[in-house]
Amino acid sequence: MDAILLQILNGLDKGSAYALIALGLTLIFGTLGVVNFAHGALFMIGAFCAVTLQKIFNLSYEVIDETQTDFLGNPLKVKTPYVESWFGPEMGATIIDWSVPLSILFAIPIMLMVGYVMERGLIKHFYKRPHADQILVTFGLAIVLQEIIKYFFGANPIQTPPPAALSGSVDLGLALGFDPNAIVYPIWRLVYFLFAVVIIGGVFSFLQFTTFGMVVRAGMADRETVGLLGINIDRRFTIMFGIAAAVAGLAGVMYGPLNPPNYHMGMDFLVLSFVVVVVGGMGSLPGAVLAGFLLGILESFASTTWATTTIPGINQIIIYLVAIIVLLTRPRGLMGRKGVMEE
Amino acid sequence: MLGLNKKDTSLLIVVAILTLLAPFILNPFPSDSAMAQFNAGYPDLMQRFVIFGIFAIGFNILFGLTGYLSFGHAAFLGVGSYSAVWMFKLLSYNVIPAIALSVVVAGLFSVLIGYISLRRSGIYFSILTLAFAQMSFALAYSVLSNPKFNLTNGETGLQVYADDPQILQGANAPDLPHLFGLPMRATYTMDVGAWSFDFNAGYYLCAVIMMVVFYLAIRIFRSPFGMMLRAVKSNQQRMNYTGLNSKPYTLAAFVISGMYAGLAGGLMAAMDPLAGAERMQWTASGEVVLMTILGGTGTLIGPVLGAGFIKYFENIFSKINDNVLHSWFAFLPDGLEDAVVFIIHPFIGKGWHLTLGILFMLVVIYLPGGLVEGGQRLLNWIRRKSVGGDDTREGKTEPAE
Amino acid sequence: MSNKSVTRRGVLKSGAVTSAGLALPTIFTASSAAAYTNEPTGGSVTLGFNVPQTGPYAEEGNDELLAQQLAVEHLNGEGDGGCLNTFTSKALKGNGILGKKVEFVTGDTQTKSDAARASAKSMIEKDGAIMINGGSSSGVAVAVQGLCQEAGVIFMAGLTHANDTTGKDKKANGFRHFFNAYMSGAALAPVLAKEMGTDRRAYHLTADYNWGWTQEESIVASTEAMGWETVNTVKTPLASTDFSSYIAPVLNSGADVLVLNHYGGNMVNSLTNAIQFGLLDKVVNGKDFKIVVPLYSELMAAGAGENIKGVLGSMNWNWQLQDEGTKAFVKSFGEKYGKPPSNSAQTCYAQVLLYADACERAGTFNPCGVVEALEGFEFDGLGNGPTLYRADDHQCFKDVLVVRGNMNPTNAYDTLEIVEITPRAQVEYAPDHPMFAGGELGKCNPGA
Amino acid sequence: MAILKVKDVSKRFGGLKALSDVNLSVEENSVHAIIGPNGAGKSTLLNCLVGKLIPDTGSVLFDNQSVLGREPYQINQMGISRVFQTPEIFGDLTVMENMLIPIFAMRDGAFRMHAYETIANEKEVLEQAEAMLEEMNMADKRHMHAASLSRGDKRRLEIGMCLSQKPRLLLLDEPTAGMARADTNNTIDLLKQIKDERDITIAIIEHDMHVVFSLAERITVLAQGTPLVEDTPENIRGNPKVREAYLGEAA
Repeated sequence: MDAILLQILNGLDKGSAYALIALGLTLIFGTLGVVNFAHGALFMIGAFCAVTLQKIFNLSYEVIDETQTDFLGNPLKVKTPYVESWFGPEMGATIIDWSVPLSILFAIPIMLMVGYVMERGLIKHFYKRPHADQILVTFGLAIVLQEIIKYFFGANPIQTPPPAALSGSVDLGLALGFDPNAIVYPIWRLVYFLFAVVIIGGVFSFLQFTTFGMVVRAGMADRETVGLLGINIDRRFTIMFGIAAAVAGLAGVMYGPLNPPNYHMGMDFLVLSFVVVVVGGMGSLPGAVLAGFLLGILESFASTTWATTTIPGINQIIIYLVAIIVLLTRPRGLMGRKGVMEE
Repeated sequence: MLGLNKKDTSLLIVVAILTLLAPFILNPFPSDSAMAQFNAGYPDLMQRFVIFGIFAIGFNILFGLTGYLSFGHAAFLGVGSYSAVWMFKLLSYNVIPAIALSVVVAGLFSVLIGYISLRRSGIYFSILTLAFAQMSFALAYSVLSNPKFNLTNGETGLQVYADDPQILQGANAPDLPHLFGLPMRATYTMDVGAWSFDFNAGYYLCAVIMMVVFYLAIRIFRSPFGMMLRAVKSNQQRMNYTGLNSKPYTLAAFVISGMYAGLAGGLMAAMDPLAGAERMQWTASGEVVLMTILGGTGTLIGPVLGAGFIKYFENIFSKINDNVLHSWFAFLPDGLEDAVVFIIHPFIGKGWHLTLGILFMLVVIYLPGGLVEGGQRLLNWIRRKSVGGDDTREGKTEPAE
Repeated sequence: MSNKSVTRRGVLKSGAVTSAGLALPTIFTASSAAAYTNEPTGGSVTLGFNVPQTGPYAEEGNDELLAQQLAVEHLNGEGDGGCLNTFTSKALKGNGILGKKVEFVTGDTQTKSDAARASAKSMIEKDGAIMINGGSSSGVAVAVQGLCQEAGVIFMAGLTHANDTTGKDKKANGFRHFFNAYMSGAALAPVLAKEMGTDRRAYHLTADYNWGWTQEESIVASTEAMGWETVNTVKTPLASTDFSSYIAPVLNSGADVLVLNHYGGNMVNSLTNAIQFGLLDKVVNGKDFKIVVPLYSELMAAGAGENIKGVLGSMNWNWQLQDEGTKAFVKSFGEKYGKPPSNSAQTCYAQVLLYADACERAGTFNPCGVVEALEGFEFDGLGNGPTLYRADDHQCFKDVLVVRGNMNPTNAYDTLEIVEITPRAQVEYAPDHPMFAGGELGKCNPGA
Repeated sequence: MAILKVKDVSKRFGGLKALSDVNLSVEENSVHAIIGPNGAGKSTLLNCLVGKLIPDTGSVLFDNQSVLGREPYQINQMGISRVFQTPEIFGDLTVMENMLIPIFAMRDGAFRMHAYETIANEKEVLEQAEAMLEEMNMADKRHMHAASLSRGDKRRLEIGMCLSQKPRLLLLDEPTAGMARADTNNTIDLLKQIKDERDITIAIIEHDMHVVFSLAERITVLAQGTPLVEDTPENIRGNPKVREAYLGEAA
């Protein structure tokens, strides 16, 4: 029982990342009809927003300490971050400690900007082009973006730890009447799940309850008609692209403390998020979210010892197996609309 | 000639000449010049050009003609390689049975995957093929290489060991892949002045096979069958109401392209008897998609150009290091030399991915028809120049099928 | 810029050939007169450095490349000479190898067997490289080793830890300076027993491919031999980026030690996840929970950051060693590049020197001569203490380090501290040890 | 003799009864129109004839063989060709190729692996296609991409493609929908010509009374999923029930 609860938690957690990325991807599919292979790169850039802010906070001046030596036997240069000298050591340390949550504020404008520039500068010219061209150009862009990140930050992962207050784990099992250590779960993973729920809820209510959202939804259903009504749908779609980029970016910012960001993390998620979107059904936002959580949970259960001893290798293939089964039983994924991306 | 029209015959002849003379064409620079870095005429890379050319030609029969975008074709290449190496292990190092089996096995495998995947179309089809290929990769990498049932030898790649049966391996036969005694690695090196040209047996085997399958691809493009495949891409509804069953047509195209991929995989193993699981990864499937689009989807020669383009960057640009740069720009004053090297540095060596990504974007933005369109534009431009500028006919890009 | 090491196989060749002519058929591009593949005929000799320059191991590859460039400088008599001054063999004079200036070419393995073989082939076929050095994974090492055997050049493996490299996949033309999984187990077990006791219950997470399996096998064998119990061994897919679903059940399994048979990005993430789950803060079976990472590297330690504190593992070499060879190497590497070298960098550096030395002692670049000179070679002064290149399997035998994540690092480089230098005798094994069984070394192949 | 017999066909979509007990028979070599207001079930009926939908009950016989449960391509091979409301042609292919495909389909069946033959060598098929293009007055456009044709030319091409298969029954689904008056008249002329020159049965679903009364020999009026009357055009014209059905719709 406790094992099942644990894997459900894990699944929700993995699913949060899948759902957030897939949500943005499907927004772009649905509104713009563009296959965006650079979406994983947006997730990665988000994570590196946190890395960058952490680096900014850690910008230091050096003082030579004659009493200590470095690895070559020269006097050691002791580094002190500027924030510590400006705000005092305690306050400075706290700022550095909270750099990941603070990065949310830092990342939103940056991601909106990146999304805006990407859409206006590149994607816009590809609306009428075949999907194959869209794939090639966005894939090229993804490579360029990740190589730029690699050039500045290196290929090695970089730790972006959560604030001390939110690191470590809690024993949830105790509250539910289990033995100690039965359900121990990291705090930041719980934070990540809640964060995902808030973001997903935010995007849905934005689309549901604002006029802007209504127009965009109408545009997703029938772009031409909405255009005929004299509504400037293009401008709104640009904003939607920015929002999709911001969602992916925020997913990346908050993901950093779970697994340290590296330059190819976007590619690692890219294929998976496409599978999630398609399993959810093209053009369906609830489908993408549902499929994200579903695949997350199934993946978690497939990695239990019980599952891998029953079917060897099931943990390697579960996502793809589920995708095949879903697509063969439900032609358009879980909640897909007819005619979207079927050509 | 050979049942082709004049245009196709000349295309085939041009391709034949280019492939046969590749050792010269790809080594334009004297081998001691600084530009020798850009020479691509060494056996391994020449083999890769034609092998990936075959892979892309086959992929284009599916994608270019029917419009079905498979994201899992690398699986067939991988299966072909594994089959070939197994033939080396079990029978002998002769490449003929190995290549034959790789085509057959890849064909059977593609019947299975195609039959299931083709129940869906569009992106749903793409994801189904991707899922099958990724499953094949994951299983080949780990589960199928466990000590009890080692089919793939996992991470290291399947290779021939001294204790393998090799029941038909003659006592005097070369201990390397060979064609009735001619080792695939046999190379004549011809030195002409400052130039050096390599003529490799394996390359010529691949080149001859490529010309044959290129010829077959032309035949398919020009056949009623090829027209039906284009009809599938254009309008399946009309096709069905015209009394044609589109399913067997797409399946046939899928299997043909799967067999091309298997052939490419078999040839890779024949040139170098090792089959690695990474050959089946989605990135490898994505690579052939990129090759095809980059070269020009649905054109005959495009995929081959795309394959050459990508493989050239992978193998030539990745090997340029700062030392090489410094030697090129040694004529500049020291400070300027360092500055130039500093500017170019991010794009070469470990930055070759960056260069490739930028080129993908440039090609697709400025040449929507891929490299083939670039070639046509260039030809038109030259033609207009040579006519003297009074030729006002706008260079309308013909559908180069 | 006076120091340019450019490949110029053409110089060597075209110098001799004045008129056009067609050479006789040969395997690879050795000219017919040559006794072996890529016999250098001019004033220089070309080495091929094949390391990952793209992909997740790019940093490690870069470090290897820096070390190899340094080695070339030292061989050519530039710089401070590094370990040439401390090496017990005095055959090298700082005038290149056998009087020929050393040049090098580089390639990108991408940490893929296929790509690694392609770049090695291009260095052999196009650039005339006489030996291939470097690499950062066992799959690549085995694949390239096989290629070099067929091609008739020497291969020295770089970072490869799987038993198979000098076990069932050993080749006469290949040598491994790095230690292996068996040695990790043998070196770690006594330290683990001392630090954690002999009645521990271990839970293994293992990367699901060849290297992971051999390491798991080695560690399980050596820990069980001293009384530990193995609760579970779980295979994790190589492509995993998040290990939470594998870590979550650990606390509940009754295990009190977690062994992470992961490397590189897998290890950084699985260790980060394990720390997140608070494993190290827990008390199980009345004992403090512990984590062991049998194979460490400096770059992994940097990637894992704070999480590595107190975690035990083993290493091939560490810059903090105090012998003369290490000090000389760290000094010249540190002064040139501003950071201490990693253990894979040291491996690649030592291998270049050893190859050069073997050529000098053999008096030829012929791979068979080099193999003969290296087989059974005993030396010291390259940083690993007294070292033997065993003739039976071309595995190198030397001291192995047991290290621990430093609780109080003073800078970015001393994230690991040396717990024990396990003497060579303790990690030695018979050439026919079951974990290394199968395969044949074969005969050296000079190519032509 | 009736070439097409529809007996007691019903079709439901959820709660909506689209067709109920439709009986209809089309005489060989006649022009039979099916008319009715929007939502009368015309399209549903048509889709039941060509295999796109399978009725819940009843039978559809073509030449005394059931078409139910067959795929569209199988029904086409039986001798039924369909012209769509918006022309369905192979837009990426040339006009000539568009004409070749149905002829190959007629000759070679639903699938044939003719991958090694060359189109240029198929003299007979080429001649037939050429002849049909001439007949459709499109020979000069043979190298154009079909997608670049005018709406009227697309319609002619589609009809030509259908005729090239020498179908026994030609189904037309509102062939003049959305056309300008001139194009409509051209199409009517074309269809008249076809009727006069060929042994062919034509069933036409139409909204436009002008078209119906210029062509049809018999008319079935469909309303609310069931046939109201079936008669000659003259009789239909004066039928009060038909008026009511149409006026009711208008009101």
